[in-house]
Amino acid sequence: MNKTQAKSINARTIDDREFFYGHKACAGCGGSVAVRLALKVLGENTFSVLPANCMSAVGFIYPQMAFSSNAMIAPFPSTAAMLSGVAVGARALGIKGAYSIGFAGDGGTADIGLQALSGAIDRRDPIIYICYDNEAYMNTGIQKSGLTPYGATTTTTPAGKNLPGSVRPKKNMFEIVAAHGIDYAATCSIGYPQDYMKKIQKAAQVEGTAYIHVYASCPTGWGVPTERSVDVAKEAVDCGLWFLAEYENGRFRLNKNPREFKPVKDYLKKQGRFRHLSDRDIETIVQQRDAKWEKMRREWL
Amino acid sequence: MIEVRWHGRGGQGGFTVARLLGLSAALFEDKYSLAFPSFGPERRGAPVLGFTKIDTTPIRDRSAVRTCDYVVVLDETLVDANITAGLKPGGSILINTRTPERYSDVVNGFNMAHLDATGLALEILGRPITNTAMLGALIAETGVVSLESALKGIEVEMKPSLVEKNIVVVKTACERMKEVA
Amino acid sequence: MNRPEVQPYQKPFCIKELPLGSTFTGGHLVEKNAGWRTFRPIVDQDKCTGCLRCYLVCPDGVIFRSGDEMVIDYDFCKGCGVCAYECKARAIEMIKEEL
Amino acid sequence: MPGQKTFVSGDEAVAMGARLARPHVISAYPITPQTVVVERLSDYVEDGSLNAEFMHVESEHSAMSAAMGVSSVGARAFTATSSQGLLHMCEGLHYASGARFPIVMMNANRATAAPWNIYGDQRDSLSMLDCGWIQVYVEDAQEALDMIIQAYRIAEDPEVLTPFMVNLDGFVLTHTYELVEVPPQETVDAFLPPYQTVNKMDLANPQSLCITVGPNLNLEIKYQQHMAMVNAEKAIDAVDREFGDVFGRYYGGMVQGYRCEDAEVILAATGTTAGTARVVVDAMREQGHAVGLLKLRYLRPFPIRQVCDIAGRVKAVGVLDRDISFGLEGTIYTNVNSALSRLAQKPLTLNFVGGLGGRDISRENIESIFTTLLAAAGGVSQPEVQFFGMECATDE
Repeated sequence: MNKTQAKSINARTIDDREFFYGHKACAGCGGSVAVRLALKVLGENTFSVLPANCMSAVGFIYPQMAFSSNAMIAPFPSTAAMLSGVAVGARALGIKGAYSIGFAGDGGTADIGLQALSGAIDRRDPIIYICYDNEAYMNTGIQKSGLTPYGATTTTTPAGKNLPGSVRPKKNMFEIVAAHGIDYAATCSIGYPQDYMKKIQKAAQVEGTAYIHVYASCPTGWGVPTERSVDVAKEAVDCGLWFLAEYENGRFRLNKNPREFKPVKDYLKKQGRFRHLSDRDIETIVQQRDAKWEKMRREWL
Repeated sequence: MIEVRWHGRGGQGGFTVARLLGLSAALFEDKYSLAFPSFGPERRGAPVLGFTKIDTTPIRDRSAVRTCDYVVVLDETLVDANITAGLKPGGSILINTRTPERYSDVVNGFNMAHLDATGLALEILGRPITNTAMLGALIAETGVVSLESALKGIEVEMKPSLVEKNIVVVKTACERMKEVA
Repeated sequence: MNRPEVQPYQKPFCIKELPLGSTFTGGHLVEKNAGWRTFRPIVDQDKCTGCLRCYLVCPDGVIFRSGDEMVIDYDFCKGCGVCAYECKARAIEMIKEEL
Repeated sequence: MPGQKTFVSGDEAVAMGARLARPHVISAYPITPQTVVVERLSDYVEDGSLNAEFMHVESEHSAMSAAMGVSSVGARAFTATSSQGLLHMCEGLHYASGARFPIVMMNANRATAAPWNIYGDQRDSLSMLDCGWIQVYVEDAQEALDMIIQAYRIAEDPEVLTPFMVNLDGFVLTHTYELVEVPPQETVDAFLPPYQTVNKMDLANPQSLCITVGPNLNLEIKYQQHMAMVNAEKAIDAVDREFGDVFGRYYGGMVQGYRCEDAEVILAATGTTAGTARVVVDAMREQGHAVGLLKLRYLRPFPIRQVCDIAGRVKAVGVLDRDISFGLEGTIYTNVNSALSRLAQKPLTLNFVGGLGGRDISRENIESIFTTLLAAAGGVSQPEVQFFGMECATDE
């Protein structure tokens, strides 16, 4: 896989063609920002694989094909396995200069697709695996996934008299992937598109396997007005419930270490999925956040 | 058999109201009804349809609805040239609008009624959720079910926090339709 | 043009004309998404500073620079309002879709 | 150039056949009794005698998904599995046939759990008859090797473009060693050209694969897929003839009748059981009984015409199933009856279910089956579905 020229990537240098266009995603969909930007960073020579998720459900509805670069839907558990087959098949055929890139959701990555992802990293297959994380199974109507945060109401973790919505924290996918000794992994947010594009470019230059975990809002599932979609993904980072970091050469690095955070309560109360939370629940969330940052600062800085 | 076709957008509660109508007829008027959305993914903003069928005997036919007695349009931006396709002769179309005259040609001769459901919803619910307002309009215009059954339906079906206001919305919608008629 | 465009589409007349199995040409558009919006974004070119944040974060990729203006492809804009909300220069306004 | 004589097991023969077919990528997960196939292929990749990539996938589900990824860029994929593994990749089987990826897979026929059993029967592949894969059942290691090569020729035929499953009876064939002639690579290369297709992702002409097709065209797409499988018969017969001309071994295409022309009763059987049945037919013929064997090679597409032509004329047809579709009968019996029901006059048919979970099917078992068939042909009424070789009373 040859390397894209290492020109710094930004809104002006990025490919001006659109490779994901005319799709049927909800108005304001954060996931489509993640897919759209990644494909623009990588250009036309790509093979994309998406499992059953929103982006595949809105991008391949015959006869409306929204992917204008090569793309294929995989069985739900198989993103990384099928993507590996593509990458290894292309290598066997001597196809040069093409990127094999996967776009799976949070559940498609941390739950049903975890086994295939683990296998691909173990084989060190030359793939770029992007998990766009909107924190629930949105395509099937907002059910809890392994990356649904504590306190979020979903149709399978309804907040009611007895439970505050989901009672389990997010799986720590970034560190699970890093624990495989992967060549490159990073966390991003569509609220910080410049950082995201830079990391996609970096992933494309990696010799081996790369994983990008991008926070991608879902107005429908999060209960936010469509226009706030990107801003709420930014605020997740600004209030510390998400973070921007990298794992490379066996070491973690925090890209953004804010001196103080924006209030978690503001971030939560903006969203329908958290509106029910009591002050005590919010306090729990703040404590979980602080514990996480204390560990990251101690170990990664 | 009475067939109603609801036009809305993903997230506007088009199917919720289709189901509410069916439930009211079945539970409170000894009728038989079917309520179903236009199947497939409902994307926020994307045009979607809802259907309600009401009859005095059990409804066996599960094939797609081709004709209907009433068309109810929750969002006037959905009105297009074939909005009345499938409407039976003598059927009527109800549109959530403040400017009905704009649609006089596109309803090509069918009886048209209208209500500023968005205004009413903003007034009472504080949000442009127009489904129960248009249910009120349909009841007032056609008597497809009684107002009383519809209100009972809301009590059974809606979350407690939404019941009270939506009852006011449906009642007010009926009154405003009567004033215009 | 650097984005796919809507093309005329004829439903296959016989089996031979069908796509082969589950494969079809990429970037093949047959319908617009304009019908999805109830509001549309309007750019005030004077206020616009050309920072291109709207271009980066548009979920549908419909707002882009052309010459020295920001242009919108209203065939595929869903009126989500992200561009207007994100615009630091307050140069984009969402106006009700005229009927 | 004659082939090279070797003494190998069914698994090894499959590995050699796969090597000759020059797959670009092998993605397989180990499962008894298929493991020797993937072990040999790993040796060949390591020693350089097979220029292919070997993917150590983490499950059979991923084995099939990876194979689909390989095929989706126009490369030739090979995989192999058995029983539990075949069932675990079931989603992928339907997926690959719908996507028209001509993947070739060896399946070692083995009982399906529970209870656990690693030995042979055909419950696994027969429960997958509807998944859109061509299915052939081979009798010996030579046929196994040959059919891997033929499988690619048929599967990759642009008129067919359908994945292909080559079934071998677990242990009785996979782990039994016998004489096998290994054809020279040059002859195979001439017989089996590199894979060319438009059904792939292409950097020069970007495609969308495994797309969504709603109610508007799904029925027609599935009709297209069905007819491709039905018409695969032409390619199957043509490839069998050409293979015979080139390599000297004809297998008869969809089916192979043995001494059926003047038979009074015929037993339909598949795989290694057909081998044993041949011996019993010869022995009983010497005793003056007009018995015949109909070896069913392909179960998809199903040889309707051939079954009617060969078995339609006799008084009684027996179908030997190493399988039971619980609550009805043996799956092959259902298929044979469906074919025969097209005849104005359908012969009497009986279903003989046995040999499950590795239970041996002896010559005596087959002899008593033929005796039962002859009696039935003579008017003695018989239960339609009979479990043979039971070692305890059924106290019915």
